[in-house]
Amino acid sequence: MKTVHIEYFAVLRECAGRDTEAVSTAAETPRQLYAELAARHHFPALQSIKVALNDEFSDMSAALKDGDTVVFIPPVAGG
Amino acid sequence: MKTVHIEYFAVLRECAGRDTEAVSTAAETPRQLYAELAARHHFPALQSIKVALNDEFSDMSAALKDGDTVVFIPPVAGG
Amino acid sequence: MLEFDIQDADLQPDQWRQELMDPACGGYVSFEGWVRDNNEGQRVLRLEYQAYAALALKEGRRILDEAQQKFPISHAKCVHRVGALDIGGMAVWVGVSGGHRDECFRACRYIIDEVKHRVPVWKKEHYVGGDSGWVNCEACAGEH
Amino acid sequence: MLEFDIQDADLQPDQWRQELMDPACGGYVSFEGWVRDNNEGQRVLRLEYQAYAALALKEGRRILDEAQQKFPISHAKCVHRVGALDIGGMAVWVGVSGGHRDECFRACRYIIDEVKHRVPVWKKEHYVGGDSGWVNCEACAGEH
Repeated sequence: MKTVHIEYFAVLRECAGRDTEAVSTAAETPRQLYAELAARHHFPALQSIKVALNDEFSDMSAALKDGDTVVFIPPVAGG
Repeated sequence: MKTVHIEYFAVLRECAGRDTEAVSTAAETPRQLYAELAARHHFPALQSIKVALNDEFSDMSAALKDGDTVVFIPPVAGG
Repeated sequence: MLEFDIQDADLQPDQWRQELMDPACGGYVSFEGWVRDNNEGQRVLRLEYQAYAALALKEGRRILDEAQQKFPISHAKCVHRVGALDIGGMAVWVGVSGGHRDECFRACRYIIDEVKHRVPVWKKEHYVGGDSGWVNCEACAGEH
Repeated sequence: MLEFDIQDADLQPDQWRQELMDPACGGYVSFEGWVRDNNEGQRVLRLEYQAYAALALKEGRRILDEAQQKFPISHAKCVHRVGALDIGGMAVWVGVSGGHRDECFRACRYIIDEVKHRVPVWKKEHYVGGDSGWVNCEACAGEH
Protein backbone atom coordinates (compact mmCIF):
# COMPACT_ATOMS: atom_id res chain seq x y z
CA MET A 1 0.00 0.00 0.00
CA LYS A 2 1.12 3.52 -0.81
CA THR A 3 -0.28 6.90 0.08
CA VAL A 4 -0.87 9.46 -2.66
CA HIS A 5 -2.07 13.03 -2.43
CA ILE A 6 -4.91 13.85 -4.83
CA GLU A 7 -6.10 17.27 -6.03
CA TYR A 8 -9.48 17.57 -7.71
CA PHE A 9 -10.60 20.14 -10.27
CA ALA A 10 -13.76 20.97 -12.16
CA VAL A 11 -16.35 18.21 -12.44
CA LEU A 12 -14.21 15.82 -10.39
CA ARG A 13 -14.02 18.31 -7.55
CA GLU A 14 -17.79 18.62 -7.57
CA CYS A 15 -18.33 14.85 -7.60
CA ALA A 16 -15.77 14.20 -4.88
CA GLY A 17 -17.11 17.06 -2.78
CA ARG A 18 -13.58 18.06 -1.85
CA ASP A 19 -10.51 19.81 -3.26
CA THR A 20 -7.92 17.33 -2.06
CA GLU A 21 -7.59 14.04 -0.31
CA ALA A 22 -4.90 11.62 0.80
CA VAL A 23 -5.62 8.06 -0.31
CA SER A 24 -4.08 4.74 0.72
CA THR A 25 -4.18 2.54 -2.32
CA ALA A 26 -2.84 -0.64 -3.86
CA ALA A 27 -3.19 0.91 -7.35
CA GLU A 28 -0.03 0.53 -9.44
CA THR A 29 -0.95 3.13 -12.05
CA PRO A 30 -3.06 6.30 -12.38
CA ARG A 31 -5.53 4.26 -14.47
CA GLN A 32 -6.12 1.83 -11.63
CA LEU A 33 -6.33 4.67 -9.14
CA TYR A 34 -8.88 6.50 -11.29
CA ALA A 35 -11.10 3.42 -11.49
CA GLU A 36 -10.96 3.11 -7.70
CA LEU A 37 -11.85 6.80 -7.18
CA ALA A 38 -14.51 6.84 -9.88
CA ALA A 39 -16.31 4.00 -8.15
CA ARG A 40 -16.06 5.70 -4.77
CA HIS A 41 -17.09 9.21 -5.89
CA HIS A 42 -19.40 8.34 -8.81
CA PHE A 43 -17.37 10.25 -11.36
CA PRO A 44 -19.06 10.63 -14.75
CA ALA A 45 -17.67 8.57 -17.63
CA LEU A 46 -14.88 10.68 -19.11
CA GLN A 47 -13.44 9.30 -22.32
CA SER A 48 -10.32 11.39 -22.40
CA ILE A 49 -9.08 11.80 -18.87
CA LYS A 50 -5.42 12.80 -18.51
CA VAL A 51 -3.15 12.75 -15.51
CA ALA A 52 -0.41 14.82 -13.94
CA LEU A 53 2.03 13.37 -11.44
CA ASN A 54 3.82 15.88 -9.23
CA ASP A 55 2.64 18.77 -11.42
CA GLU A 56 3.86 17.36 -14.74
CA PHE A 57 1.81 15.66 -17.42
CA SER A 58 2.27 11.92 -17.15
CA ASP A 59 0.75 8.72 -18.47
CA MET A 60 -2.24 6.77 -17.17
CA SER A 61 0.05 3.68 -17.26
CA ALA A 62 2.96 5.26 -15.37
CA ALA A 63 4.12 3.72 -12.08
CA LEU A 64 2.55 5.35 -9.03
CA LYS A 65 4.97 5.96 -6.17
CA ASP A 66 4.34 6.51 -2.51
CA GLY A 67 3.96 10.22 -1.84
CA ASP A 68 3.03 11.19 -5.39
CA THR A 69 0.72 14.12 -5.98
CA VAL A 70 -1.89 13.03 -8.51
CA VAL A 71 -4.22 15.26 -10.53
CA PHE A 72 -6.74 13.81 -12.97
CA ILE A 73 -7.45 16.24 -15.80
CA PRO A 74 -10.87 16.21 -17.48
CA PRO A 75 -11.04 17.72 -20.99
CA VAL A 76 -9.89 21.35 -20.69
CA ALA A 77 -11.90 24.31 -21.87
CA GLY A 78 -10.02 27.53 -21.35
CA GLY A 79 -10.49 30.87 -23.08
CA MET B 1 -8.48 70.67 -75.64
CA LYS B 2 -9.97 69.86 -72.25
CA THR B 3 -9.24 71.11 -68.77
CA VAL B 4 -8.66 68.59 -65.99
CA HIS B 5 -8.02 69.14 -62.31
CA ILE B 6 -5.06 67.20 -60.94
CA GLU B 7 -4.22 66.35 -57.33
CA TYR B 8 -0.73 65.17 -56.46
CA PHE B 9 0.35 62.91 -53.59
CA ALA B 10 3.58 61.50 -52.22
CA VAL B 11 6.56 61.49 -54.57
CA LEU B 12 4.54 63.11 -57.37
CA ARG B 13 3.60 66.00 -55.11
CA GLU B 14 7.25 66.52 -54.28
CA CYS B 15 8.35 66.42 -57.92
CA ALA B 16 5.55 68.70 -59.08
CA GLY B 17 6.16 71.08 -56.20
CA ARG B 18 2.43 71.57 -55.75
CA ASP B 19 -0.65 69.80 -54.36
CA THR B 20 -2.99 70.51 -57.27
CA GLU B 21 -3.06 72.08 -60.67
CA ALA B 22 -5.50 72.68 -63.51
CA VAL B 23 -4.12 71.55 -66.85
CA SER B 24 -5.29 72.18 -70.41
CA THR B 25 -4.44 69.11 -72.40
CA ALA B 26 -5.08 67.25 -75.62
CA ALA B 27 -4.50 63.91 -73.84
CA GLU B 28 -7.25 61.39 -74.52
CA THR B 29 -6.37 59.04 -71.66
CA PRO B 30 -4.75 59.14 -68.22
CA ARG B 31 -1.75 57.36 -69.77
CA GLN B 32 -1.18 60.15 -72.27
CA LEU B 33 -1.73 62.75 -69.58
CA TYR B 34 0.79 61.07 -67.27
CA ALA B 35 3.45 61.06 -69.99
CA GLU B 36 2.84 64.77 -70.53
CA LEU B 37 3.11 65.58 -66.82
CA ALA B 38 6.06 63.27 -66.23
CA ALA B 39 8.03 65.14 -68.90
CA ARG B 40 7.09 68.51 -67.45
CA HIS B 41 7.71 67.69 -63.76
CA HIS B 42 10.51 65.11 -64.12
CA PHE B 43 8.57 62.37 -62.36
CA PRO B 44 10.62 59.26 -61.56
CA ALA B 45 9.95 56.15 -63.61
CA LEU B 46 7.09 54.36 -61.84
CA GLN B 47 6.32 50.93 -63.20
CA SER B 48 2.96 50.49 -61.56
CA ILE B 49 1.23 53.82 -61.51
CA LYS B 50 -2.55 53.70 -61.08
CA VAL B 51 -5.17 56.34 -61.63
CA ALA B 52 -8.37 57.59 -60.07
CA LEU B 53 -10.89 59.66 -62.00
CA ASN B 54 -13.32 61.70 -59.89
CA ASP B 55 -12.29 59.82 -56.74
CA GLU B 56 -12.82 56.30 -58.10
CA PHE B 57 -10.20 53.86 -59.34
CA SER B 58 -10.14 53.91 -63.12
CA ASP B 59 -8.01 52.70 -65.98
CA MET B 60 -4.97 54.31 -67.59
CA SER B 61 -6.74 53.77 -70.94
CA ALA B 62 -10.07 55.31 -69.90
CA ALA B 63 -11.43 58.32 -71.79
CA LEU B 64 -10.55 61.63 -70.14
CA LYS B 65 -13.40 64.13 -70.04
CA ASP B 66 -13.33 67.87 -69.65
CA GLY B 67 -13.62 68.76 -65.97
CA ASP B 68 -12.37 65.40 -64.65
CA THR B 69 -10.46 65.28 -61.39
CA VAL B 70 -7.40 63.10 -61.96
CA VAL B 71 -5.17 61.53 -59.30
CA PHE B 72 -2.15 59.41 -60.24
CA ILE B 73 -1.43 56.82 -57.56
CA PRO B 74 2.16 55.65 -57.01
CA PRO B 75 2.60 52.26 -55.29
CA VAL B 76 0.88 52.55 -51.90
CA ALA B 77 2.59 51.80 -48.58
CA GLY B 78 0.20 52.17 -45.69
CA GLY B 79 0.39 50.67 -42.23
CA MET C 1 9.75 39.01 -23.00
CA LEU C 2 7.67 35.84 -22.68
CA GLU C 3 5.21 35.66 -19.83
CA PHE C 4 2.23 33.49 -18.97
CA ASP C 5 0.07 34.18 -15.95
CA ILE C 6 -3.22 33.31 -14.28
CA GLN C 7 -5.14 35.73 -12.12
CA ASP C 8 -8.52 36.05 -10.43
CA ALA C 9 -8.75 39.83 -10.92
CA ASP C 10 -9.95 41.57 -14.09
CA LEU C 11 -7.44 41.47 -16.95
CA GLN C 12 -5.58 44.71 -17.83
CA PRO C 13 -4.66 44.51 -21.51
CA ASP C 14 -3.83 48.22 -21.83
CA GLN C 15 -1.08 47.88 -19.29
CA TRP C 16 0.36 44.66 -20.73
CA ARG C 17 0.29 46.00 -24.29
CA GLN C 18 2.84 48.61 -23.19
CA GLU C 19 5.14 45.88 -21.86
CA LEU C 20 5.34 44.47 -25.39
CA MET C 21 6.36 47.76 -27.02
CA ASP C 22 9.76 47.79 -28.65
CA PRO C 23 11.29 50.22 -31.17
CA ALA C 24 12.32 47.26 -33.34
CA CYS C 25 8.72 46.05 -33.63
CA GLY C 26 6.45 47.01 -36.52
CA GLY C 27 3.50 44.81 -35.64
CA TYR C 28 1.33 43.98 -32.66
CA VAL C 29 -1.53 41.48 -32.59
CA SER C 30 -3.76 40.80 -29.61
CA PHE C 31 -6.56 38.37 -28.90
CA GLU C 32 -9.22 38.66 -26.23
CA GLY C 33 -11.64 35.91 -25.29
CA TRP C 34 -14.94 37.38 -24.10
CA VAL C 35 -17.77 35.60 -22.30
CA ARG C 36 -20.54 35.13 -24.88
CA ASP C 37 -24.21 35.16 -23.93
CA ASN C 38 -24.75 31.86 -25.75
CA ASN C 39 -23.02 28.55 -26.37
CA GLU C 40 -24.22 25.65 -28.50
CA GLY C 41 -27.77 26.90 -28.49
CA GLN C 42 -28.03 27.64 -24.78
CA ARG C 43 -28.39 31.10 -23.25
CA VAL C 44 -25.46 31.67 -20.88
CA LEU C 45 -25.80 33.85 -17.79
CA ARG C 46 -22.27 33.72 -16.44
CA LEU C 47 -19.15 31.59 -16.35
CA GLU C 48 -16.80 30.25 -13.75
CA TYR C 49 -13.20 29.39 -14.55
CA GLN C 50 -11.01 27.06 -12.55
CA ALA C 51 -7.32 26.36 -13.16
CA TYR C 52 -4.83 23.77 -12.00
CA ALA C 53 -2.39 26.61 -11.53
CA ALA C 54 0.88 24.77 -10.88
CA LEU C 55 0.69 22.88 -14.16
CA ALA C 56 -1.13 25.60 -16.12
CA LEU C 57 1.73 28.05 -15.54
CA LYS C 58 4.32 25.53 -16.75
CA GLU C 59 2.30 24.54 -19.81
CA GLY C 60 1.46 28.14 -20.69
CA ARG C 61 5.11 29.09 -20.52
CA ARG C 62 6.01 26.13 -22.76
CA ILE C 63 3.48 27.32 -25.33
CA LEU C 64 5.02 30.80 -25.40
CA ASP C 65 8.49 29.28 -25.82
CA GLU C 66 7.23 27.18 -28.72
CA ALA C 67 5.64 30.24 -30.35
CA GLN C 68 8.95 32.07 -30.21
CA GLN C 69 10.78 29.09 -31.69
CA LYS C 70 8.28 28.69 -34.53
CA PHE C 71 7.87 32.37 -35.41
CA PRO C 72 10.43 35.22 -35.29
CA ILE C 73 8.50 37.33 -32.76
CA SER C 74 10.01 39.64 -30.17
CA HIS C 75 7.60 39.48 -27.23
CA ALA C 76 4.52 37.53 -26.19
CA LYS C 77 2.34 37.50 -23.14
CA CYS C 78 -0.78 35.59 -22.20
CA VAL C 79 -2.92 35.92 -19.09
CA HIS C 80 -5.88 33.72 -18.21
CA ARG C 81 -8.60 34.77 -15.81
CA VAL C 82 -10.02 32.41 -13.17
CA GLY C 83 -13.07 32.83 -10.97
CA ALA C 84 -16.54 34.17 -11.83
CA LEU C 85 -17.12 36.16 -15.02
CA ASP C 86 -20.24 37.87 -16.32
CA ILE C 87 -21.25 38.18 -19.98
CA GLY C 88 -18.78 40.43 -21.78
CA GLY C 89 -16.04 39.70 -19.27
CA MET C 90 -12.53 38.95 -20.55
CA ALA C 91 -11.46 35.36 -19.90
CA VAL C 92 -8.10 35.34 -21.65
CA TRP C 93 -5.76 37.83 -23.29
CA VAL C 94 -2.84 37.22 -25.68
CA GLY C 95 -0.49 39.91 -26.98
CA VAL C 96 2.38 39.46 -29.45
CA SER C 97 4.80 42.01 -30.91
CA GLY C 98 7.41 41.49 -33.62
CA GLY C 99 9.14 42.94 -36.63
CA HIS C 100 6.34 42.23 -39.11
CA ARG C 101 2.66 41.40 -38.97
CA ASP C 102 2.87 37.90 -40.41
CA GLU C 103 4.74 36.37 -37.50
CA CYS C 104 2.60 38.29 -34.99
CA PHE C 105 -0.67 36.95 -36.41
CA ARG C 106 0.64 33.40 -36.63
CA ALA C 107 2.15 33.38 -33.16
CA CYS C 108 -0.93 34.92 -31.53
CA ARG C 109 -3.16 32.32 -33.18
CA TYR C 110 -0.81 29.51 -32.22
CA ILE C 111 -0.74 30.63 -28.59
CA ILE C 112 -4.50 30.87 -28.10
CA ASP C 113 -5.17 27.61 -29.96
CA GLU C 114 -2.64 25.72 -27.84
CA VAL C 115 -3.74 27.37 -24.61
CA LYS C 116 -7.32 26.30 -25.24
CA HIS C 117 -6.28 22.71 -25.88
CA ARG C 118 -3.46 22.13 -23.45
CA VAL C 119 -3.58 24.44 -20.44
CA PRO C 120 -5.55 22.86 -17.57
CA VAL C 121 -8.33 25.42 -17.20
CA TRP C 122 -11.99 24.51 -17.04
CA LYS C 123 -15.13 26.55 -17.37
CA LYS C 124 -18.56 25.99 -15.96
CA GLU C 125 -21.44 27.63 -17.74
CA HIS C 126 -24.51 28.78 -15.86
CA TYR C 127 -27.54 28.87 -18.13
CA VAL C 128 -30.79 30.79 -18.17
CA GLY C 129 -33.19 28.47 -16.35
CA GLY C 130 -30.77 27.44 -13.62
CA ASP C 131 -28.85 24.58 -15.23
CA SER C 132 -25.10 24.59 -15.39
CA GLY C 133 -22.40 22.42 -16.84
CA TRP C 134 -18.66 21.99 -17.23
CA VAL C 135 -17.80 22.69 -20.86
CA ASN C 136 -16.32 19.79 -22.87
CA CYS C 137 -17.68 17.34 -20.33
CA GLU C 138 -20.65 16.02 -22.26
CA ALA C 139 -21.27 13.08 -19.98
CA CYS C 140 -21.87 15.38 -17.06
CA ALA C 141 -23.40 18.53 -18.55
CA GLY C 142 -26.68 19.41 -16.89
CA GLU C 143 -26.04 17.02 -14.01
CA HIS C 144 -24.50 19.63 -11.76
CA MET D 1 -20.61 48.13 -37.02
CA LEU D 2 -18.16 48.61 -39.87
CA GLU D 3 -16.11 51.79 -39.88
CA PHE D 4 -13.01 52.99 -41.67
CA ASP D 5 -11.40 56.30 -40.86
CA ILE D 6 -8.28 58.40 -41.36
CA GLN D 7 -7.05 60.92 -38.82
CA ASP D 8 -4.02 63.08 -38.14
CA ALA D 9 -4.28 62.78 -34.34
CA ASP D 10 -2.93 59.88 -32.27
CA LEU D 11 -4.96 56.69 -32.54
CA GLN D 12 -7.15 55.67 -29.55
CA PRO D 13 -7.52 51.89 -29.66
CA ASP D 14 -8.81 51.59 -26.09
CA GLN D 15 -11.82 53.70 -26.96
CA TRP D 16 -12.54 51.93 -30.25
CA ARG D 17 -12.20 48.49 -28.72
CA GLN D 18 -15.21 49.29 -26.56
CA GLU D 19 -17.25 50.18 -29.64
CA LEU D 20 -16.75 46.60 -30.86
CA MET D 21 -18.01 44.96 -27.66
CA ASP D 22 -21.12 42.85 -28.02
CA PRO D 23 -22.62 40.23 -25.66
CA ALA D 24 -22.90 37.82 -28.62
CA CYS D 25 -19.14 38.02 -29.31
CA GLY D 26 -16.66 35.53 -27.87
CA GLY D 27 -13.57 36.74 -29.70
CA TYR D 28 -11.76 39.98 -30.38
CA VAL D 29 -8.59 40.37 -32.46
CA SER D 30 -6.73 43.61 -32.99
CA PHE D 31 -3.73 44.62 -35.05
CA GLU D 32 -1.53 47.68 -34.54
CA GLY D 33 1.12 48.84 -36.98
CA TRP D 34 3.96 50.55 -35.14
CA VAL D 35 6.75 52.68 -36.61
CA ARG D 36 9.89 50.51 -36.52
CA ASP D 37 13.36 51.99 -36.05
CA ASN D 38 14.61 50.13 -39.13
CA ASN D 39 13.48 49.13 -42.61
CA GLU D 40 15.36 47.10 -45.19
CA GLY D 41 18.68 47.66 -43.47
CA GLN D 42 18.32 51.40 -42.90
CA ARG D 43 17.94 53.11 -39.52
CA VAL D 44 14.67 55.04 -39.51
CA LEU D 45 14.26 58.23 -37.48
CA ARG D 46 10.63 59.05 -38.19
CA LEU D 47 7.86 58.58 -40.73
CA GLU D 48 5.41 60.77 -42.53
CA TYR D 49 2.11 59.42 -43.83
CA GLN D 50 0.03 60.99 -46.56
CA ALA D 51 -3.40 59.82 -47.74
CA TYR D 52 -5.62 60.51 -50.71
CA ALA D 53 -8.48 60.74 -48.27
CA ALA D 54 -11.51 60.84 -50.58
CA LEU D 55 -10.60 57.55 -52.23
CA ALA D 56 -8.95 55.99 -49.17
CA LEU D 57 -12.19 56.25 -47.18
CA LYS D 58 -14.19 54.57 -49.95
CA GLU D 59 -11.65 51.81 -50.47
CA GLY D 60 -11.22 51.20 -46.73
CA ARG D 61 -14.96 50.86 -46.33
CA ARG D 62 -15.11 48.42 -49.25
CA ILE D 63 -12.45 46.28 -47.56
CA LEU D 64 -14.46 46.13 -44.33
CA ASP D 65 -17.56 45.15 -46.29
CA GLU D 66 -15.62 42.38 -48.03
CA ALA D 67 -14.30 41.13 -44.68
CA GLN D 68 -17.82 40.85 -43.34
CA GLN D 69 -18.98 39.00 -46.46
CA LYS D 70 -16.09 36.56 -46.35
CA PHE D 71 -16.10 35.87 -42.60
CA PRO D 72 -19.03 35.73 -40.14
CA ILE D 73 -17.79 38.58 -37.94
CA SER D 74 -19.96 41.00 -36.00
CA HIS D 75 -17.99 44.26 -36.00
CA ALA D 76 -14.83 45.66 -37.57
CA LYS D 77 -13.12 49.00 -37.47
CA CYS D 78 -9.91 50.32 -38.98
CA VAL D 79 -8.30 53.71 -38.54
CA HIS D 80 -5.19 54.93 -40.35
CA ARG D 81 -3.01 57.74 -39.09
CA VAL D 82 -1.63 60.45 -41.37
CA GLY D 83 1.00 63.09 -40.66
CA ALA D 84 4.31 62.79 -38.81
CA LEU D 85 5.03 59.80 -36.57
CA ASP D 86 8.01 59.03 -34.37
CA ILE D 87 9.47 55.59 -33.69
CA GLY D 88 6.96 53.52 -31.72
CA GLY D 89 4.02 55.57 -32.98
CA MET D 90 0.88 53.78 -34.13
CA ALA D 91 0.27 54.12 -37.86
CA VAL D 92 -2.77 51.90 -38.24
CA TRP D 93 -5.21 50.03 -36.03
CA VAL D 94 -7.65 47.24 -36.89
CA GLY D 95 -10.15 45.70 -34.48
CA VAL D 96 -12.56 42.83 -35.16
CA SER D 97 -15.10 41.13 -32.91
CA GLY D 98 -17.21 38.06 -33.62
CA GLY D 99 -18.70 34.89 -32.25
CA HIS D 100 -15.51 32.80 -32.42
CA ARG D 101 -11.81 33.45 -32.74
CA ASP D 102 -11.29 31.86 -36.15
CA GLU D 103 -13.30 34.42 -38.10
CA CYS D 104 -11.84 37.27 -36.05
CA PHE D 105 -8.25 36.28 -36.83
CA ARG D 106 -8.99 35.74 -40.52
CA ALA D 107 -10.93 38.95 -40.95
CA CYS D 108 -8.38 41.07 -39.09
CA ARG D 109 -5.59 39.67 -41.25
CA TYR D 110 -7.62 40.18 -44.41
CA ILE D 111 -8.34 43.80 -43.54
CA ILE D 112 -4.76 44.83 -42.79
CA ASP D 113 -3.39 42.96 -45.82
CA GLU D 114 -5.87 44.62 -48.16
CA VAL D 115 -5.48 48.05 -46.57
CA LYS D 116 -1.73 47.90 -47.09
CA HIS D 117 -2.13 46.97 -50.75
CA ARG D 118 -5.15 48.94 -51.87
CA VAL D 119 -5.79 52.03 -49.74
CA PRO D 120 -4.02 55.08 -51.19
CA VAL D 121 -1.73 55.94 -48.28
CA TRP D 122 1.99 56.58 -48.69
CA LYS D 123 4.80 56.79 -46.20
CA LYS D 124 8.05 58.67 -46.37
CA GLU D 125 10.88 57.39 -44.24
CA HIS D 126 13.46 59.75 -42.80
CA TYR D 127 16.74 57.95 -42.16
CA VAL D 128 19.65 58.45 -39.80
CA GLY D 129 22.08 60.50 -41.88
CA GLY D 130 19.49 62.82 -43.40
CA ASP D 131 18.24 60.82 -46.38
CA SER D 132 14.59 60.13 -46.88
CA GLY D 133 12.46 58.20 -49.32
CA TRP D 134 8.91 57.26 -50.23
CA VAL D 135 8.46 53.59 -49.43
CA ASN D 136 7.71 51.26 -52.39
CA CYS D 137 9.07 53.85 -54.79
CA GLU D 138 12.39 52.30 -55.59
CA ALA D 139 13.16 54.54 -58.53
CA CYS D 140 13.03 57.59 -56.30
CA ALA D 141 14.29 56.43 -52.89
CA GLY D 142 17.20 58.51 -51.70
CA GLU D 143 16.53 61.25 -54.23
CA HIS D 144 14.38 63.31 -51.95
